Amino acid sequence: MSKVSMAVDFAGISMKNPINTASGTFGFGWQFENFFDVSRLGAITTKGCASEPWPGNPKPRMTEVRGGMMNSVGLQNPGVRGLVAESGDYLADLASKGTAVICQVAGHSTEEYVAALELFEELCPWAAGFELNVSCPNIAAGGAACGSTPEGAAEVMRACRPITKRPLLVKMAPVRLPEIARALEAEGADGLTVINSIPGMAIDVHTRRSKLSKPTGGLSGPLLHPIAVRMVWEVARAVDIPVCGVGGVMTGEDAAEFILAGATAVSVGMSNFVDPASSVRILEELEAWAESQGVSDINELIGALEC
Amino acid sequence: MSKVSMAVDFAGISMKNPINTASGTFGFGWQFENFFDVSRLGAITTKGCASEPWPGNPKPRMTEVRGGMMNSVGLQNPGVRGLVAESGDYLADLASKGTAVICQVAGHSTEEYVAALELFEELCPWAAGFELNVSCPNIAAGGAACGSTPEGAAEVMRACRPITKRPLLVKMAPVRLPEIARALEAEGADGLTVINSIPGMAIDVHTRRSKLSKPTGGLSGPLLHPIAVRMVWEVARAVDIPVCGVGGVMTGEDAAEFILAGATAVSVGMSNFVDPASSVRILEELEAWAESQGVSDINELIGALEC
Amino acid sequence: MPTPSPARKHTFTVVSNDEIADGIFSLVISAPELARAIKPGQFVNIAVPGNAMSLLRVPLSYESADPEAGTVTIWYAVVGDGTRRLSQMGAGSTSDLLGPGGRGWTVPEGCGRALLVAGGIGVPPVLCLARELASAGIAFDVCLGSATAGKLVGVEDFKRLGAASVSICTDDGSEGHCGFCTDPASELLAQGGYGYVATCGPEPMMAKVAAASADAGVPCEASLERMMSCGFGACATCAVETTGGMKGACMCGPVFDAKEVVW
Amino acid sequence: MPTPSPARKHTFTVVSNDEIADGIFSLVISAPELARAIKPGQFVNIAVPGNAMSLLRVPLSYESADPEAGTVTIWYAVVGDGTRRLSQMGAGSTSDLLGPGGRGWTVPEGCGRALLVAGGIGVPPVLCLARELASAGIAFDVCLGSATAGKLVGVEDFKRLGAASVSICTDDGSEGHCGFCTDPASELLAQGGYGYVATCGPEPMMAKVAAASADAGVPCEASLERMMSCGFGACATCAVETTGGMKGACMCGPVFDAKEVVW
Ligand SMILES: Cc1cc2nc3c(=O)[nH]c(=O)nc-3n(C[C@H](O)[C@H](O)[C@H](O)COP(=O)(O)OP(=O)(O)OC[C@H]3O[C@@H](n4cnc5c(N)ncnc54)[C@H](O)[C@@H]3O)c2cc1C
Ligand SMILES: Cc1cc2nc3c(=O)[nH]c(=O)nc-3n(C[C@H](O)[C@H](O)[C@H](O)COP(=O)(O)OP(=O)(O)OC[C@H]3O[C@@H](n4cnc5c(N)ncnc54)[C@H](O)[C@@H]3O)c2cc1C
Ligand SMILES: Cc1cc2nc3c(=O)[nH]c(=O)nc-3n(C[C@H](O)[C@H](O)[C@H](O)COP(=O)(O)O)c2cc1C
Ligand SMILES: Cc1cc2nc3c(=O)[nH]c(=O)nc-3n(C[C@H](O)[C@H](O)[C@H](O)COP(=O)(O)O)c2cc1C
Ligand code: FES
Ligand code: FES
Repeated sequence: MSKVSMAVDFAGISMKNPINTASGTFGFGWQFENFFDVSRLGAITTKGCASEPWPGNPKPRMTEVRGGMMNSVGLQNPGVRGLVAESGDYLADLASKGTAVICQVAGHSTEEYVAALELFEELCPWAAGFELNVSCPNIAAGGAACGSTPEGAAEVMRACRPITKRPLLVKMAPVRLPEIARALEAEGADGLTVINSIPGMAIDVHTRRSKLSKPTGGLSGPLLHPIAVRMVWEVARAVDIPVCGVGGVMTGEDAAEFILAGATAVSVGMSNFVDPASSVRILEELEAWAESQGVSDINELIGALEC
Repeated sequence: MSKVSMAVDFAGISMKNPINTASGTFGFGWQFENFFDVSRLGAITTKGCASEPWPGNPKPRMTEVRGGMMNSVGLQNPGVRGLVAESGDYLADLASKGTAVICQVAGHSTEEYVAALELFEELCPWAAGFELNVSCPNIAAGGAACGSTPEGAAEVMRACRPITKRPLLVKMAPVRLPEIARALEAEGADGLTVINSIPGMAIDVHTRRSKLSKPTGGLSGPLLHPIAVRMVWEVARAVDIPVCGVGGVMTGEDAAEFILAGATAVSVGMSNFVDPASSVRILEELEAWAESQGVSDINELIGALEC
Repeated sequence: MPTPSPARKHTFTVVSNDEIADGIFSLVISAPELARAIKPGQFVNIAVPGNAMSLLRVPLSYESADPEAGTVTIWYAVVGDGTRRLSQMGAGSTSDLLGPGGRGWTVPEGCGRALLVAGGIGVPPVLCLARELASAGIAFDVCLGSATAGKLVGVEDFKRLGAASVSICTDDGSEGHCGFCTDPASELLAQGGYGYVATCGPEPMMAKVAAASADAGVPCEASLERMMSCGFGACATCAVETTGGMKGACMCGPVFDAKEVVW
Repeated sequence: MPTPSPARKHTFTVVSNDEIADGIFSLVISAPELARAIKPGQFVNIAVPGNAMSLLRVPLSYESADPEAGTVTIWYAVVGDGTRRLSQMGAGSTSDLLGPGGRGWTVPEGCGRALLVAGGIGVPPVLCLARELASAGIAFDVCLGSATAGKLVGVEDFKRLGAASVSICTDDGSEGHCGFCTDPASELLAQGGYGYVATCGPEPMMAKVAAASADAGVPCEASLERMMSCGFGACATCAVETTGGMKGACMCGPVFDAKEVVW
C-alpha cells in the first residue's frame, strides 16, 4: 500500500485515486476486465451516448500518425437505452466497488443533449456524474462543434444544468479555452475535462485522398500532451471548478504533469489501446512519483507547479 | 533535371520551387552554406527582426518533447539594422541567384510592426517580400499574441499595408484560422503562412518547474504536422490568397500533403536542425512525388486533394 | 456483463521469420497458451518494436497453430512501416501480442462440400480453415488469386491438405489463368453441390464471391479487414456496416456472414 | 557573409564504447576528417538512433583526438534518453554527427602556469586542453570535483600528462577532500603565479572559479553548456547572457571569456 493518500474529490465525484479513462477509448469498461481489475481505477468515463443510437462514420475510421493516431468514429453509440441494456449491470456493479462511473452525453444540438441527459438521469442511478461532450471533432455538421464558442458551450450548459443534481462536467474542445471555461463555470458546470482530440488531417499523397473517410479526424496520443498540459494550466488558472487532464498520457510522469498544472483527475486515452492495462500501470507510477515528492496526500500536488 | 516544372508564384513572390524555410529555424541563411547550396531553395524566410535588437528570454530556451521540440527563444534578434549589417550582403547575393528572401517582421504592438517594416522597406531592396509575425507564442505580453483575434490581426495589417508595395505575408497563430484569414485578406494581405508554433508546456515533475524559463513555449516538429495540414486546408478554403504550409515537414510526402491541402509553398522548420541539408532533400522528394503523380507542373497539384 | 474479448496479453518469442514469396513472410512465434487457445479465423494484435512514433499494434490472422509445440504461424505481407519492422524481428527477439481476438469461421453442421476463395494475403485464415475442414473430413475446392506468380502462397499447402481442386488466377497471367479468382469461383458455385463458402481477400473480390454464393443459395462467410486501434471492442474504429447496423470487426468479426455485410 | 560554423556532417563508426566510471562512458569513434579538424574545447552534435520520438542531436565535447588513427574519444555521462541510447551503440554501429562546432580554448601567449578546474562531466574538454598545454610545455595544476569517488574520471590522465598537482574533492568525501573543488582552486589562485585559468563543470562552480580568477587578476575561460537545437548558429536556443549581450554558445562558445559571462 502506498503511503500517499490518493483519493480526490473531482467536481463532487469521489475518486479513490485521480486516474480516469478518456471517453471513447475505454468502451463501457467491461472490455478491459480480462486485462486488469477495472475497479482499481478512480473513475471511468463511458463512450459518448445520445438519446438514440448513432451509426457513426463510414470506414476507414482510423489512421496512425507520427506520435499518435487520428480517428473519425463519429460517435457511433448504442444510445442511452442501448448502454443501459448492454452494460448497465456491469457499470452498476463497478460503481458499487467504488469506481466512479462518469457517463458521457452526446448530441448534435442543445435539444439532443437535453434529451440524452434526461434519459441518463432517469435510467442510470449508478452514474457518479455526467460529461457533456460539446467538442467532438467528428460530428460537427458543416462547421465547428457547438462547444467551440463561449456562447455555444454556455447554451448547452444552461439547458442541461436543471436536469440533474449530479455533477455535470464538460469535455472541452481545444479552442478558446479560458473564455469558454469561464462561460461554462458561470452556467454551473461542476468540472471541466480538458481536452478533446485536436482536429487533424492526413492525406495519402499517392491517391490524393484523406486517409479517413472524412477530410479531417480527431488526434490522440503523445503528440497532444504538451498542448494539453498547457491548456489544463490555462483553464485551471481561469476558473475555480476542478479540471480533469486528458491528452497523451502514457506514463505516470505524463499524469503528474497534468496534476502539477492544476488537474484534479487525469484521463488515460489512446494508451489503453497500446497496452490495455496501462491505466493501472500509470496509477502505480503516479503513486510512486507522489511518494518521491514527499507528500502524504496527492491533493498537495494539484497545481503545485512553481512558476 | 526533373520533368516537372516546380516554379510557383507565391503571393507575387516568384519561387523556383515551393520549398521555403520557416523563420527562426534557418538563421539568416548563411549558417547553412557549409551544408548545401542554399540558392537551390525557392525561398528562405529570415528570423523575425524588430526595429531594435531584442535580447530574448533567459535560459533554458529549449526542451525536447515526444515527436518534436519546444522553444522559448522569445524572438531574440539583432534588429533590422543588425540584420542588414551582418547578413545584408549575403542575402542580396542569394536573391540575385534567384532564391526569394522573405524577411520576417517582429513587434510587440502595431507601432513596432510599422517601425520595423519601414526600416525593412528602406534598407532591404533585395527582399522579395515581408512576413508579419503576429503570432509568436513567446512574446505575448501577459496574454495572447496580437494575431490571435481577427480584430488584432487586422489592425496590424491595416497599419502595415501602406508601407510597402512588395508582397506582405502574415504568419498566423494556430487559432481561429478561417476567421482571422478572412480578416487579413480583407486588409490586403498577399499571402498567409500557416502555422506558427502551437503553445505547449512541459514540466519537470521532479523539480515541479517548467522545463523552460517561462511556463510555456512554442512547439515544433512532426507532432504539429496533422494539425497544420488541417489548418492549411481550412485557410485555403476560406480565402483566395495563397498559403504557405508550415509544421513538421520532415519528408517530401509531408510537403506534398500541404500542397494537396492547398498550399502554394511549404516551409521546412525543425527538420533543419535534425539534418541541416534536409530542405533540399525534401525538395528532391517533392519533385519525385510530383513526377510520380504524372503532372508536368507542380501547380496542378496545389489543392488537388479529392474529397 | 457482456462477454469481453477472449484476448489476453501474451509475450512471444520469434522462432523464425522467413520470406516465403515476394514481400510475404512466414513468422513462427512461440506462445504456448495462445497456440492452445486460438481458433481458425481469429487474429492477434502484435506490438512491433522499433519506432517510438508508431504506437498501435498490427492485427494479423494466423495460418496455423501447433498446440503441442506451442507455436503459432502467421503469414504477412510487408505493406508499410509496421509490417516492415515486423519483418526485421529475428529469431529470438521478443515482444507481446493481444489474442486470440474475434470470431472465427463457423462451418455449418454437415455442410457437405466447401468452396474456399482467397485473394492476395487473404490466404492465411482460409488455409487455417482448410486444415480444420480436412480433419473434419469435409471436401473442399480452392480458388486462389494473386497479383502475380511471385506473390502466390499456399498452393502446395492446400494440395497437401487434400483440396479436391486448386484453381489459380493471377492478374498478370504469370501463373494459372489470367484474371480474377472470382471467375472460377462463380463457375464452381454454378455447378452446385456446395454447402459452405469461405472467402478472404480484397473487399471487391469478397463482394463478388458473396453475390455468387447468394445466387447459388450457399451460405458464405467472409473475413474482413478494418483499421483497428484496440482489437478488443473498446474503440469502434473497426466498424463494419451490416444489415443489422454497425458491427465491430474485432468482436463480431473478422469473420462475418457475407449476407449480413453491406458490401 | 559572416563565417558559418566550421561544422560539417561526418558519418562515424563506433570503435568502442565502455563504461569507465559509474554511468560515465568513453566512446571512441572513427571519423578521420573530424579527427584532423577538431580543436580542444570544440564539440560535436551527434545523431543517436533508436527513438523516433526524439529528433534532436546530442551535443558533446571531446576528450582527445588521434588524427593518425582517425579517431575521436568522447566521455559522456548517461543522464537521459539520448545518452542512454548512445551508451547502447556497440562497436561497429554507425551514425552521423555535425562537427567540429564552436570556439575552443584560447590559451594566452606565454601564459606561464595554468590552473584547470573541472567538475563532474566537465572533465573531458579540460583534459583535452591539458594535452595541448603539456605539448606546449606549459605547467598546470588541476582541481577535480565529483559527487562521489565512483564518478571521478581523468585523475590518472592528468597525472600522466605531467600535471604539477591534482587536487581531488568529492561532495561526499569518498575520495580526496570532502567539499567542492572551488576551495583548492581559490587557494591555489591566492598563492599566485597563474597566467590562465580554464574551467568546465556545473555553472555555480564555474561562477566561483571565474570570481576567484578575477580577484587574482588572472584571465579565465569557461566552457558552458546550453540546450542546443542546431549547434551551428541557426536557432538562438543556446544563448548565453554576456556583458556584450546574448551570444550563442554554439558559435561564440562553448568556451567564453569568464569575465564576459553574466553568471
Ligand atoms: C483482423 C485482421 C487480420 C489481418 N490478417 C492479416 C494477415 O494474416 N496477413 C497480412 O499480411 N495482413 C493482415 N491484415 C492486414 C494488416 O493488419 C495490415 O497490412 C497491417 O496492419 C499494415 O501495417 P503497416 O504498418 O505495415 O502498414 P501501414 O503503413 O499502416 O499501411 C499500409 C497500407 O495498409 C493499409 N492497412 C493498414 N492497416 C490495415 C488494416 N488493419 N486493415 C486493412 N488495411 C490496412 C493502409 O491503409 C495502407 O494502405 C489483417 C488485418 C486485420 C484487421
Ligand atoms: C557544448 C556542449 C558540450 C557538452 N559536452 C559534454 C560532454 O563532453 N560530456 C557529457 O556527458 N555531456 C556533455 N554535454 C551535456 C550533454 O549534451 C547532455 O548531457 C545531453 O544532451 C543529455 O541528453 P539526454 O537525452 O541524455 O538527456 P535529456 O533527457 O535530454 O536531459 C537530461 C538532463 O540533462 C539536461 N540537459 C540535456 N541536454 C543538455 C545540454 N545540452 N546542456 C545542458 N544540460 C542538458 C536536461 O536539462 C536534463 O536535466 C555537453 C553539452 C554541450 C551543450
Ligand atoms: C477512437 C477514439 C474515440 C474517441 N471517442 C470519444 C468520445 O466519444 N467522446 C469524447 O469526448 N472523446 C472521444 N475521444 C477523445 C478522447 O477521449 C481523448 O480526449 C483524446 O483521445 C485525447 O486523449 P489521449 O491522447 O489520451 O487519447 C476518442 C478518442 C479516440 C482515440
Ligand atoms: C527555435 C525556433 C525559433 C523560431 N522562431 C520563429 C520566429 O522567429 N518567427 C516565427 O514566425 N516562427 C518561429 N518559429 C516557428 C517556426 O517558424 C515554425 O512555424 C514552427 O517551428 C513549425 O514548423 P516546424 O514544425 O517545421 O518546425 C521558431 C521555431 C523554432 C523551433
Ligand atoms: S478495434 Fe477497437 S473496437 Fe474493434
Ligand atoms: S544551438 Fe542553434 S544557435 Fe546555437
